Amino acid sequence: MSAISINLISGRTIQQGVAMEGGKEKDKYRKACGIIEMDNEDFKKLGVMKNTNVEVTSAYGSVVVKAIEATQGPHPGVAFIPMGPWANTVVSDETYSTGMPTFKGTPVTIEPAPDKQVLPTIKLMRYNCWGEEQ
Amino acid sequence: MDTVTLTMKMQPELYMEAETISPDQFAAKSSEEIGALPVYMGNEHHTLSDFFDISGNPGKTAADTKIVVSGDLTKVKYIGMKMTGGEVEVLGSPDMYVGAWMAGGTIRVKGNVDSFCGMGMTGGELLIDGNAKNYLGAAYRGDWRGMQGGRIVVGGNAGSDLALFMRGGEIIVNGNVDVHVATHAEGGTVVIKGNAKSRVGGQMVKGDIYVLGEIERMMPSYKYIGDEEIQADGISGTYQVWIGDLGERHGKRKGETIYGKIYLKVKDTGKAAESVRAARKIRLSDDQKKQIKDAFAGKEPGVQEVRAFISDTFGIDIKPMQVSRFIDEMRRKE
Amino acid sequence: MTKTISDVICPFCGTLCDDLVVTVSDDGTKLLDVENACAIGAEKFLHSQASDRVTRPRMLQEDGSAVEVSYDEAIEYTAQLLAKAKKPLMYGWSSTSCEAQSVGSEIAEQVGAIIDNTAAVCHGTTLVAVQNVGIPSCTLGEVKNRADRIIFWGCNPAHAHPRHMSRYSIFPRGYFTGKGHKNRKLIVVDPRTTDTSSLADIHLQVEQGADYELLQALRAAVRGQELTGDIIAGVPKAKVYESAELLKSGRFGVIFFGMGVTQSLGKDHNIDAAIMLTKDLNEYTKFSIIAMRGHYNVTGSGQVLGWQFGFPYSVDLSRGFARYNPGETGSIELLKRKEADAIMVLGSDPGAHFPIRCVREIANLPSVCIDPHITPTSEICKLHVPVAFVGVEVGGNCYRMDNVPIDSRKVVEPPEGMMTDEEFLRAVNTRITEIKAA
Amino acid sequence: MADEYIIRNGHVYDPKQGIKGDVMDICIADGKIVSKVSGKAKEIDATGKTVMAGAVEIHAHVAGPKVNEGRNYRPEDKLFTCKATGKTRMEGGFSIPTTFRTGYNYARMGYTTVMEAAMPPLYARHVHEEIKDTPIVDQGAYPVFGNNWFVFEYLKNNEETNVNAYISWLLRVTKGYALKLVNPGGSEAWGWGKNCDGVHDPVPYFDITPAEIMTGLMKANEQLGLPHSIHVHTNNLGNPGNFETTLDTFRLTEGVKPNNKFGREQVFHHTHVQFHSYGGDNWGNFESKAKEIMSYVNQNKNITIDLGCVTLDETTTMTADGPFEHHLTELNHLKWANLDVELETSSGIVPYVYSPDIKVCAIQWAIGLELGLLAKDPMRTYITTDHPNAGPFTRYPRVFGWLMDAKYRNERLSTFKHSEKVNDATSLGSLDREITLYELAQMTRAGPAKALGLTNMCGGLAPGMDADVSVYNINADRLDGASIEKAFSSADQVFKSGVLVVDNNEIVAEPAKRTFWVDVKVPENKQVERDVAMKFLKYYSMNLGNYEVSDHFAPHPYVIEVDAS
Repeated sequence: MSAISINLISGRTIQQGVAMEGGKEKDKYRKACGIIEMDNEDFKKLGVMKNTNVEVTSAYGSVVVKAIEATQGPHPGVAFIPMGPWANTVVSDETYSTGMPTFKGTPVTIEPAPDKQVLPTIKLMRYNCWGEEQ
Repeated sequence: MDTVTLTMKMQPELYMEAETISPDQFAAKSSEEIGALPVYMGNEHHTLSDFFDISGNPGKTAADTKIVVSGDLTKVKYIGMKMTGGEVEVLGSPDMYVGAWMAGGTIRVKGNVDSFCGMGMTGGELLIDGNAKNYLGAAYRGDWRGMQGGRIVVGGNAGSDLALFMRGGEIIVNGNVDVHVATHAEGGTVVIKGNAKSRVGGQMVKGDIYVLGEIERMMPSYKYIGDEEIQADGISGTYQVWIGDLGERHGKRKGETIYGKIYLKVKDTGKAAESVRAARKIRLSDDQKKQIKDAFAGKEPGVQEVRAFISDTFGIDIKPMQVSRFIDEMRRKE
Repeated sequence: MTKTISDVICPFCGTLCDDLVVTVSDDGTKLLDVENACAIGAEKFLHSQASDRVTRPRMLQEDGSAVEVSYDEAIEYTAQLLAKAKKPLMYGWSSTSCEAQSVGSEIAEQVGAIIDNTAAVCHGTTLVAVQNVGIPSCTLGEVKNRADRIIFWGCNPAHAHPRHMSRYSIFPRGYFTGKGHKNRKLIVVDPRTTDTSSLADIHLQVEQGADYELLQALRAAVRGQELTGDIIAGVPKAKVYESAELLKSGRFGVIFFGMGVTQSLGKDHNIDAAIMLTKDLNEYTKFSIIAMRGHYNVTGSGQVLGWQFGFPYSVDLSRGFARYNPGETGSIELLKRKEADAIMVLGSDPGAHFPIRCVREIANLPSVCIDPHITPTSEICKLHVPVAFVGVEVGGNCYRMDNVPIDSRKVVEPPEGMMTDEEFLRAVNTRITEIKAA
Repeated sequence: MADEYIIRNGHVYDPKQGIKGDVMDICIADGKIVSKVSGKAKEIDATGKTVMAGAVEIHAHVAGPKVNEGRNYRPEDKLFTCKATGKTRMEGGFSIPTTFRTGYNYARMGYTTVMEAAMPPLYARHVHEEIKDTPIVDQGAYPVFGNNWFVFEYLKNNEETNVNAYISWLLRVTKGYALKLVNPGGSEAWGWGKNCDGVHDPVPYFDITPAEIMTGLMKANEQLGLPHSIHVHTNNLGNPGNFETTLDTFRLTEGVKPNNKFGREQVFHHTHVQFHSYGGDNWGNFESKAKEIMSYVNQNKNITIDLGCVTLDETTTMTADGPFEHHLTELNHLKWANLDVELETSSGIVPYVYSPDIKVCAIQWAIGLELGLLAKDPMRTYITTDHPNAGPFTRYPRVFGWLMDAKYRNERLSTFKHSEKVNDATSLGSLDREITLYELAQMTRAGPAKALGLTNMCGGLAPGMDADVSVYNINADRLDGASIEKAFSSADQVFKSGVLVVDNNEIVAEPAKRTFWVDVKVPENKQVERDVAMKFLKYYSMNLGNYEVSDHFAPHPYVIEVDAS
């Protein structure tokens, strides 16, 4: 097991859309968005099984999500977290003075974190904002 | 020339808009009148004297008025906006829009400036000793008339969108620049003495860009047409000449198509072509790493922040990806 | 007995489908079924029926718990917060009606606020690009009736706008397009293979963040110019030329683009180049370009702000007249730079969709969140005001991604005693007038 | 109950009653002009001032999708043009002002009725939303018919009753006021990147010509007896040599007689004729054909026109003539917005700088004024700038100055960079006519009101009419250009339906404004109902059930009912 560096993008998925409209505080939303989609090749490099929790870290923050195999692929070297609080914990807030953060194209490192949990929405928010206990 | 000195005595709670700090506004006024000039903070109106100690007297006209501003100016916007003459000396690092739409006179900033400085400038000189952020000498949103005249000199680095929609005048950057240089330019000259990244001269119709360092990634819509012996801001040498942007429309003069031109300095080794694209990997020494760690101890710095620090302190530019990894490394070691 | 309501508008995405059929109970209090909607739209309608829905305002306490308060108290709190602030930010507006947005503008004028919508993190850079180079565009019906060349650039309608391809872009048969899908050539530009790209005739798997280079190369190729390099932004040069020829040979083409370009490196410049490509192609054939707008009424907010203040988003009213520069007055910059001193959020969820640094700033400011549901934003704001659900429990005008206005319908009653956002805003506006007069 | 007012001792100009500057009092009660008021009436002293009816704008682009796109895509139009007023809603914009500024500025100039010149039916809801947010002035909007697929098919098949039924339906569901035609056929051709350059060029795939479209709709308009005639911007706008297309268009009206109960005498209104009066065959030998155009207009009483005067400003052009805007962006390379609307129309927007240093711009300026000065019947020739195309409406007072003061006009003419070439290409320098205050009232009040079929309601000061009144600080003794411009830019007092809305040059009230629309009754027509249902199902992107503009978009409607059943 070792850390890998990868380019992170975020965006919509239909599961994210459905879960979002069904209630962001619900567990379904965590399951739809608290994930990172990676390619087989990248799984091999990382040396973990699919559906393992990983810690994603960028210059902007760090978050635990579940690594799953990309449903839409292949795209080695590019990982995808659906738009939502998990992605936003690590995406780049650099705007180049356009007002728009760089939601797509943040360099991140991924490390296995099988013992850490993917936080539910509200807990994640509170932890991120006020450092409340996990 | 008569001088008025403004010394900041109170930090504004929010950001402050002070377009009244301009020789045109000060000229022929008493110091009471100057002190009563409005500054704005959010939806509140204040006066200059609420925030600054004011001494000295202005000249009769803008041209014979000098203003010296000092203090922590990081929350002061619009210094020297629309000025037409005289001098402004800024002893500090002001926020956005320094010298925006200026038409004449000189502004010298001893520190750094934020974004949108020299926007829509038509004349005069804007001299920045430190770094400038994004949209330096650019056009206001939607305007096809960016910088049209005058001169901007940056001692350090400049950010992205330098010289957007430039139509005339000259910008010299002694350090490096970020992405998008002279996009949509239809005239003017940009000299970059350090390195550039990508999107140099994108959508340029006309104008000249000189790069004395390297370009990390040349636009695929530029074409190399040969070498020339020329001078750029007094630095002579062999330069590769690239024309473009071939994706853009171009006018003709005397039957000949006029392109935008990028002049890329050929290194003393006689090589330049490889410098395009080839990103040289720079390693930080342990000592340098320690300095950076100390500088940001207990903070959560962004990539650009750390990168700027590295560039300022050690004079080297490393790729954001590398900086990002370094930050990760720092964090993991904590 | 049940009632069936047809021609119902879906308040999810900018596709703004207006052919839904909704079945409700005879007394109009229960929504029983939704037909014709995509999975997301159906979920949105059904969510209004959730049994655990919050129906009264809640105030966040020191210990992190939430205490129910009356609407009157919520109105007072909101009015005081806005009236006292020096530079309040009023953000959101994309999931509400134009009528409510209009009241929001009145409040913003009164308190000298910055009013911004979700274009800030969505198609804001598109609007900037349009300001720089214009936009040759058309309505979605034109695409249906005429288009034989379709490009999806940096967007994935199969996931984000599920009915777009069947209603307007790929499958429908229109006046001049009787053969439907068969006569349409599809190019998808995406760094990933996606469920949309799998339908494409050509998939340009662009290197992530290099769309600008690819677009300018395409433009040069359309002009018959030689390109530098064998691989252009991850795409073989030959494929760039092939794509250019395919585009020029069509009779009517359209580029749809999304977050893949607005949020990647270059941002407005990517769209700028895509618009210029469209303009160039009009010298050979007919071409249009349409932004795949996200929220169902983010376009409407841009329209309302446009006719009232002259700018589509990030409008700064603090000086008594409207100013605009998203790199300064945009919500992300304001929060990052700590320029605002209070925030009101309505019809959006920045808590879930802003970068973490900005979310933290919201959590630290005096704040109000007006939203029908519990969201990450509602949980970090000092006050959460639940309101009736626009497009389901209250009607109002909305604008589709091609700026076509459609009046959304009320299909079911909101839970008893709940205010609509328009009513709540009017009450706040009245109260602010009183505070300012005092 | 509205206040009573008496405006004392002003010089009154009212072509409706033939009053030419007589000193008299105007009385207002219950929102109407009355012959006398009670002792409680508030007095306005208009001694030495000019009193006219509220002015009527017959053609301007002030509301709707392209206007708003123009606003949104030109932030630079708002740069340094805005100030805090604190009293009214915030105002912004120069060439395309916000809705609030639009309403206030018209009111400040003494305008009280403003027609939006082009409403795409699919976007009617948007137009009405903006009208609702434009304070003070009464408004109506002209839905575009000239590139509509239903119209094409019915006209091609000579199905007159179906055309009439469709017109009636579309006016009702869009809450529209009159039939607008823009580049008939050409805007549809633009759907394929093509155009119709002349009135006999067939429309691709539809087997019909612009001439047939114009003739067909003109006849339908008279059969239905609508208040306004068809309102036309013909083919080939803005091109050298296009005056022949314009004359071809005019000739289509020969022998057609007006039929209506509204006192309207024309069967055809041609808008912004300045853009249609060009000679030469390229920009080098570009010249004025104002004389040829006006000699035709002067002789044919069934035609009215408006001028479209160039004001020499940086402005924003916008029209439902999609191909023209593409042509323009190819000329000036400035940002181009285009919007094609399914089954109905197209449109485009391009910023434009009318520079006095450019020969063509100066000639265009001259042509607009020539047309006005060559008009023999001011009741049929109306002053416009085709706002914002030839210049913003806020420049009307300057145009009045040029028309009313020959010296002022000639000073401008002689200081152009290419003034000699302008003199060669136009006859403006030889025209010494000065429009009088009475003629001005004809060209801005009584005339447009009559052409719109509103002659008994507005544009005049006869008892019983709506009390729309403007008081200007000027009189016949001092009609120099600068004074004219100053006085008409900012009226001393303006009344809208009896409410004092401008006092001492400032907005003081914003009463409810009305939306005018026309409801024509025709016999039930199942065929058209079926056709509409079928086309919506197959070709529109919106459901028929969501197309009609519901009543809350026009909260204060004024519906003009016409019975053609």
